[in-house]
Amino acid sequence: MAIGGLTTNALLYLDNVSVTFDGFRALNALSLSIDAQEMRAIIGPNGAGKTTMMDVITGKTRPNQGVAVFEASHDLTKLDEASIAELGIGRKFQTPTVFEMHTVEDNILLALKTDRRPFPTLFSKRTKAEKERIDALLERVRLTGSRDRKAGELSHGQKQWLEIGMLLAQEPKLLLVDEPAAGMTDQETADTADLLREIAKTASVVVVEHDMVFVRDLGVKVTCLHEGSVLAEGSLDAVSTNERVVEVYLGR
Amino acid sequence: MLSVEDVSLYYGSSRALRGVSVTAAAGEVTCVLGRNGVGKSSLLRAITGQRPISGGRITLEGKEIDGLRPYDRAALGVAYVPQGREIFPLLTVKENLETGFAPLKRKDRSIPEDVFDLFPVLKSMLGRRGGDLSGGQQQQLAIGRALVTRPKLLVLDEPTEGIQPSIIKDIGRAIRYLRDKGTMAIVLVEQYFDFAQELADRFIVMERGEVVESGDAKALEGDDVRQRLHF
Amino acid sequence: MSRYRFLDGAGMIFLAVVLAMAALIPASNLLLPPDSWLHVPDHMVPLLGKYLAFAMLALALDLVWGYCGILSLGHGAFFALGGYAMGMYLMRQIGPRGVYGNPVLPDFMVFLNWTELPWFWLGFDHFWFALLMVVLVPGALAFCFGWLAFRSRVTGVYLSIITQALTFALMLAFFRNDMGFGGNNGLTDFKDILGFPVQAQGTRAALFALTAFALAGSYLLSRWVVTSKLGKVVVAIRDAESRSRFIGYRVEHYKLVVFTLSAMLAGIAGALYVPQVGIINPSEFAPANSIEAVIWVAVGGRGTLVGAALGAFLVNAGKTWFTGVLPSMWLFALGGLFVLTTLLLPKGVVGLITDLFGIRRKSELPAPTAPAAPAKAAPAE
Amino acid sequence: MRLIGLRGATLGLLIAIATLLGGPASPASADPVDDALARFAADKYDETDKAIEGLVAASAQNGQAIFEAMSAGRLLYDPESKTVLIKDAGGALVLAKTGDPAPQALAAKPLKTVRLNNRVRRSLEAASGAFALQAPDPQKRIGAARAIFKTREPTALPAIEAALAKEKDASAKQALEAAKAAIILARQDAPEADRIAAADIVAAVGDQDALAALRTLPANTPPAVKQAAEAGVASIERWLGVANVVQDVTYGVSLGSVLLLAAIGLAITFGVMGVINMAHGEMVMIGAYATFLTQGFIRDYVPALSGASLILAIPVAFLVAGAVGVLIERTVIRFLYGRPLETLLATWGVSLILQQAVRSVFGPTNREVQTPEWLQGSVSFLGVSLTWNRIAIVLFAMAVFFALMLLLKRTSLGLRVRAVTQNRRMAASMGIRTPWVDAMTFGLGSGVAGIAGVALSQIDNVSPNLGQSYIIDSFLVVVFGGVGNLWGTLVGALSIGVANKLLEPFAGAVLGKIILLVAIILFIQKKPRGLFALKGRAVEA
Amino acid sequence: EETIKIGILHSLSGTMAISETTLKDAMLMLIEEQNKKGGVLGKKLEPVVVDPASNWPLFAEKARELISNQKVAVVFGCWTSVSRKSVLPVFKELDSVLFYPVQYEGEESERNVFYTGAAPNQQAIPAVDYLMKEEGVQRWVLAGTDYVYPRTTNKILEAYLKDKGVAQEDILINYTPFGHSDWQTIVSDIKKFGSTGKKTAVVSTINGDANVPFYKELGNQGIKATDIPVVAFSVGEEELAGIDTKPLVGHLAAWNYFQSVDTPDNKAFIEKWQAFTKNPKRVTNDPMEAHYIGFNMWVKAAEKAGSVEPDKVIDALPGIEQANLTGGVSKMLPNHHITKPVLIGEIKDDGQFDVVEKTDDLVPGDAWSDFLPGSKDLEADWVAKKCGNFNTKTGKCGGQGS
Ligand SMILES: Nc1ncnc2c1ncn2[C@@H]1O[C@H](COP(=O)(O)OP(=O)(O)OP(=O)(O)O)[C@@H](O)[C@H]1O
Ligand SMILES: Nc1ncnc2c1ncn2[C@@H]1O[C@H](COP(=O)(O)OP(=O)(O)OP(=O)(O)O)[C@@H](O)[C@H]1O
Ligand SMILES: NC(N)=O
Ligand SMILES: [Mg+2]
Ligand SMILES: [Mg+2]
Repeated sequence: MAIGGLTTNALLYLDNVSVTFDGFRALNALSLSIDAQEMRAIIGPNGAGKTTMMDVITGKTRPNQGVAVFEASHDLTKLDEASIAELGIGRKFQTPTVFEMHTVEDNILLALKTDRRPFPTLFSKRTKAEKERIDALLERVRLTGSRDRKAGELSHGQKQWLEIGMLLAQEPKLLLVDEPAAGMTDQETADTADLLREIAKTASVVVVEHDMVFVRDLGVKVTCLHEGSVLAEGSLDAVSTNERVVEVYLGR
Repeated sequence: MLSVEDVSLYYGSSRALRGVSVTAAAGEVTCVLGRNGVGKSSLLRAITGQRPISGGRITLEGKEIDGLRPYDRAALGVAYVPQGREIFPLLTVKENLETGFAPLKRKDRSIPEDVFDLFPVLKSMLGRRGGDLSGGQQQQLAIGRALVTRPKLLVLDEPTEGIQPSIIKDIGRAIRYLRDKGTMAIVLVEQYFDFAQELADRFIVMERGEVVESGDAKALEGDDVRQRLHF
Repeated sequence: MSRYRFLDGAGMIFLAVVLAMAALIPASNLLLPPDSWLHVPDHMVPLLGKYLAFAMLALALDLVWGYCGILSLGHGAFFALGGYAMGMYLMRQIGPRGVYGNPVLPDFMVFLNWTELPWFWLGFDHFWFALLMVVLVPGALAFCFGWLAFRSRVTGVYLSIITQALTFALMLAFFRNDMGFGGNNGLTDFKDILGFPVQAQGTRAALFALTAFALAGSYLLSRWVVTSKLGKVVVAIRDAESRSRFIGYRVEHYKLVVFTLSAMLAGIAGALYVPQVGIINPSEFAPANSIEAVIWVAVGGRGTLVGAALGAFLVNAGKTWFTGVLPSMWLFALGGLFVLTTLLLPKGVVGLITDLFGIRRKSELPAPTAPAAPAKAAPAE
Repeated sequence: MRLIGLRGATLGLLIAIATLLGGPASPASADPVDDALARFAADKYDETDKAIEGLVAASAQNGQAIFEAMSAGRLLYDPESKTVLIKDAGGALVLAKTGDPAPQALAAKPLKTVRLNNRVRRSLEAASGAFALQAPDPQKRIGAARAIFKTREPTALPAIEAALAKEKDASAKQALEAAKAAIILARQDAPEADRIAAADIVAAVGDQDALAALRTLPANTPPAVKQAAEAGVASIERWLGVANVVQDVTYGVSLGSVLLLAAIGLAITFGVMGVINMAHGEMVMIGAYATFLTQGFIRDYVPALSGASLILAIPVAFLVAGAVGVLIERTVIRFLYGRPLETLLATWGVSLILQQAVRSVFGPTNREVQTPEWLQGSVSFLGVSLTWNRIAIVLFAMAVFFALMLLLKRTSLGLRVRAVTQNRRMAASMGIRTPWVDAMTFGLGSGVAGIAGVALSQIDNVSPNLGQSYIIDSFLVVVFGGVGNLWGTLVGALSIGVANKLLEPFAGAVLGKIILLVAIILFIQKKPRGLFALKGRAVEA
Repeated sequence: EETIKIGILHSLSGTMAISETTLKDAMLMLIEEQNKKGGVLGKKLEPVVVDPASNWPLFAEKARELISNQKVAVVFGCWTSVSRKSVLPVFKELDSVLFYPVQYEGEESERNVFYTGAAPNQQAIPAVDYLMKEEGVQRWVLAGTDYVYPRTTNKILEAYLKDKGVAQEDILINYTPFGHSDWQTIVSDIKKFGSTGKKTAVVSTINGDANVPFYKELGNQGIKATDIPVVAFSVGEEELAGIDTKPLVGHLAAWNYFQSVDTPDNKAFIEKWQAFTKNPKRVTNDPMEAHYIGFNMWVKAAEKAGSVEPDKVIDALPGIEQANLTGGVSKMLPNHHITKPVLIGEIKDDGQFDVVEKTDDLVPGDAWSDFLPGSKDLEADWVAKKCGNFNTKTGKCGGQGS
């Protein structure tokens, strides 16, 4: 299949994507490709355009130019958020966003992969399988004890976990994870890395993080963005010795 | 400078702080450590007056401040860098910084050059709306904004969250610089252990709303504290 | 599914009360002698019926506002449209008994020299057709309006204000005599419904009972909707619309379903209202009426269904009472009531009741809890 | 028929003028004047009419004074002796005929006032108007010439020509020429060429009256003249077509300014602070009542300032409405921040209370707010006439708008207001005294609404319902423009105003408004956050 | 002590409070007066005031409350036609009596209602006659608020004017919504319409709130009464109290009563009113006089019937005479309308009217207009025919139907 004159086997393919806000170029002819079951770490200075890139992929922001192709056949720049989610792209936001008025359990329930149309939803009954899955997910994100609390009452870090749980519940093909380790202790960070590696066995994952320990932990290919385009790509060691990366990002 | 004694705090009927005590002295960094949800942010909310406390005492330079409104505490020199940044989204970067003028005398109403030295990116984005900044840029703005008020007590809630490594180093340098001026007491909540260890003069570790360990910087070197932060 | 029971305590009580009213009030009115102290006087029956119709409107509104976060300031329009559909049926039933004695044309048409019934009046002589229109017309309008607005992601006050503009435009349109709905005077002087004289006490009692049943039915329907998974999705949309989208819910479809359903319920309420009060006119479309409906919901307790109905009942009963005993001061009383409710009862009357009787949801916290202690300091909130 | 009577009066008048122009009037015999004066005492409009006619015909020496007294309702008569008297501005009685002081005996009698109706008033105007062709003030001469242009009274021709001969002032001369042309155009006996030339002159005047003059030619007018007239009609109509659009737009701007004024306070309390302020209209109403009270106070205690009472009402209205606003904020609104929907309920209650309070104190009926002299009347330019009070409202609305803009954008109060409304808790931690800022902001919004009341008192009812009639439009304007954007409110108000006025001529007021509402509903689909929507992630945050 | 209750059903809040509150006060005064005279049939009268709040369904509800709950003997109330339409079925059902004091569109005659305001033939037509005769008006603007009273009145006037040979192009009809406040366009249209050389007048059925901005615009755009006179049917002393009338001097109104009418009865009435309201500047108006007449007729009828029972009073009322305040004697007709003088007044600069014309005889109110095709054959007669819509063509009761 070809969209925009491209032929590709990549799960996600961004080509020449630019985004401009009032004259400011947040993304500048960005091209990137993620394979199926690949995990990719994205690093880059604050304001490099990492979150904006995720916005483009999930349909929140429309690029001024370029294409974003998913599974070689869907042009994401033409779809809305819900359709993109339905295609199997899930996202965790930089600042945790959960359904604050719902219980932790219901947050997971709502995220479970099911028929999303109104009428099937109206008539749906919770199955045993669903219940088990919810239990397992809650266990996984260590919120079993808080399952009946309102999500709004959770602490910052707990919300991060809950959001990861919701992401897992969607069983997406591609996970976009924006700074999952922010506000977590070192132990939790390591734990998150384990979780992501596990997920990556069955799905593709794009992780944005500033925590180099975490990124090293992941042990995957790293892309460094700068001023809206790719500055360096490769193993963490290779990227982190790149002069420019040190200069604009890591510091001395 | 700051002394928190036996403070309790509730959210509705759930208790987030139980008799927490901590002190912070000028020219020192006091680090608050602990896992998610143990009450670190709640402690800072108690200090800044964002949340009422239900027991205990908070004093600043000997003066009881726990009954004061947040703006009165700000006038006494308490500055707050909250978790989640809380930038004024529709104000420009410059205007965000200028909100810090409120507790100042008219003649002091200028943005200290330090701020731009520490965070040059702010200078280049003065006219952009705060809400449009990237997460890390907002974090820098939040710290810069707190500094505009020329605080005596600077309270930072996970200031490195979402910040690129080079700037974390800058922030570390900034905190050290502020500490070394010797006039400011700093309370820092931090999950990033190495960072905390590097800066802390004293620390406390919290668990379930209580202080379970405290001491000076040396104590952080052992594995003890690290252990506490693990599951 | 233990936590969202289909019927909670308040719901049971509510249903019991409404159904008891449906049975007891007509019985007392028709069977007991007028001097019995248990007798419900004749004029009370349509009055209570009106309150119940308003309660149904409030219920419909709470469905969209309380659960879906759509603050409709134009729900009166759907109510009025349902009312007009019923009014048109009742008008046609007058037949040659109008003042001009025209067997086909309602009086106001004769008097404006119309010679033929306009096409949109055709069919309204059949009760089933009118009934269909009672539901379809508000439903179709809500569907079209909602389809446009939700698809374009009009939300918040923008949505509220265009719903207000909608009802305002309809009010002006129905005011126009050229529209063929009787202009400012509207439709009135009804005689029969299904062959029974509307003014007969028996018909009144039957209409009342019907309204009570309709209210109970709408409550059950609404309750079923909000306790279903769709109800949860809708609440999720209310609290974090864009998050719901990223999970894959088509927000516009959900809103449309609830909005249309709500408009249909409002239409039925309007249809039940008209034969009991005896007039439908464009002022039912007045924006202030819709705002008042919102206020009933807020007074009773938004997002509780029972509260909405209770609020409608209380405010209207209060209004009846105040306008009678304090004719030149009652606005102080009503206005004061609204202010005090907001300040003292942030969760409405139902919130107060549940707080008083401790029917609150248990809150499980990981940390041991202690009773809420009074705040020592009171910082700015 | 009455028209004939009218003509007669004018005719007599013009003869009198001709005599006046011809040289010193011959000493009038006492009889006709006495005759005429006696008719006033008949207390019949017909007789009064004849009296005026008679006075003019006799060129009564005191005529001008009598006419003036008459239109001011100061012409009296004694029903018994039929003596006619003038009560002069000072209240002293003088004899109408001579201007000599009246005998004491008469003053003690029950005197009656000579009554006027429209017909008599018209005769009176014509009578004094004809004198005006000779008036020293050129504006008065122009007015008189215009009046003749309108009536095209053929008998006025000699007077016009006489006046023309003496006229020095260019614009007065032009007006007289036009009047002369209008008469000649309609005259059967004038040469064809003159009439054609006259048609051109009349056409050049280019207004509705000219159109009337060109259209109402006698049946047997020669074709060439007719043609010239038709050409004139066509050119005027072409111009009037343009003028109509100009007029509609001008009226639209004027309506837009009213909407702007009404909405601008709401743009603060609702747009900036997020309070769904249903009591906004009542703040406007309070401003209007403050104007009423201020005027009354000034009238009673410092009448010297009467002309400026409206100006003085502005600060009063601002302070009164602002104070009420602060009171409401401190007692009600402040408990509701973060619960915007509940402000709807509470402010609705407040609005009911305020309405009833005003009704109880001032009564349910309208109160009269006067329009100062300098705001009365209208100006015409290019065929569009706009009343002074509307012009004043346009200017005033703009002034208020820009002052407010400056306040919010350029002062530290403005910055604090915006900070508090965007994040109240954080603002407090920055040292901003949020309660004070909240009270000031709500007070400011209410005060501005009060100022709007001053302006609206000039064009609308000052009644307890005043506020209700603006609340819906105000919300519509603020939302249409984009909440939180003052520019949006400005552009929103003006565009709604202009659209409304462009629709009104062919759709009518009712349908026009319906179309406008539907258009706004559809427009919001295109711009779901209003005309001047804020964009970017800052908004979603 | 047993009393006779009198219901007063006038809006004290909402849009109509501005007009109706005065009528409530007037009724209270009349009742107080009557009680000083000893009441009716030896019993004191007790007013029962409720507030239907300008809300039409609430009118019906309150009427029901007054009649069935409070057991009032008679109700004085309503202003707008829609409020009257709303309460009609209630009065019929519960068989009570309503006195309706406001000029209205006619086309109605109900057994339970007594219409003491003007029917169109007692206000509109005489006003137009006056303008034609006295001012030579040839071109007409019929401007009204878009509801049934102006619509009907204008329909009648249009038919009447055409009858008198006025061409279609010389009639301009314009409707505006309730509370219309921006009159720039319409006033300037009127100006244009009036500048053809033919004498033009405006017949205004503009209602309530919209009048003040209308007259203000008129004054400011410099349309003087001598250029284009406006004759209004809904503008009285009360409405003018809110306007600076100096620029409006000479514009007209047609009513059956003006405060300025100089009769001893009127003088006494005004004095009592001003004393009752403790306001020496308080004005009186036409609907107040209508209540004055209606109330006194009801008292006389009750005394004649020896009972306040509605059925008896209804039968007793036709034929009752009551001196009105302008010097004539009004009579209740079998069609439940009354005879009234028609007065044309010009606005004076003190907000009062100068009566410039008064019909010589009292004009009987006509329930069914002779100028509308649907009603010209209808006639109301509750005495002989016991029918409100008797068809003189078919000789049957029941409208046009056969
Ligand atoms: N709506 C907008 N208007 C103007 N500038 C914007 C807007 N949205 C984003 N930007 C700018 O675009 C740039 C990219 O932002 P983005 O959030 O993608 O950065 P990031 O790489 O995610 O940074 P961080 O690591 O700090 O989260 C930033 O400089 C930001 O200020
Ligand atoms: N607004 C709130 N309402 C109710 N409970 C709350 C609220 N905020 C926090 N809590 C609860 O109080 C406890 C302490 O929260 P706090 O935010 O102080 O934790 P923290 O130590 O800062 O955690 P993190 O590292 O995740 O930010 C947690 O259990 C949390 O769920
Ligand atoms: N009857 C009237 N004036 O509405
Ligand atoms: Mg980011
Ligand atoms: Mg925290």
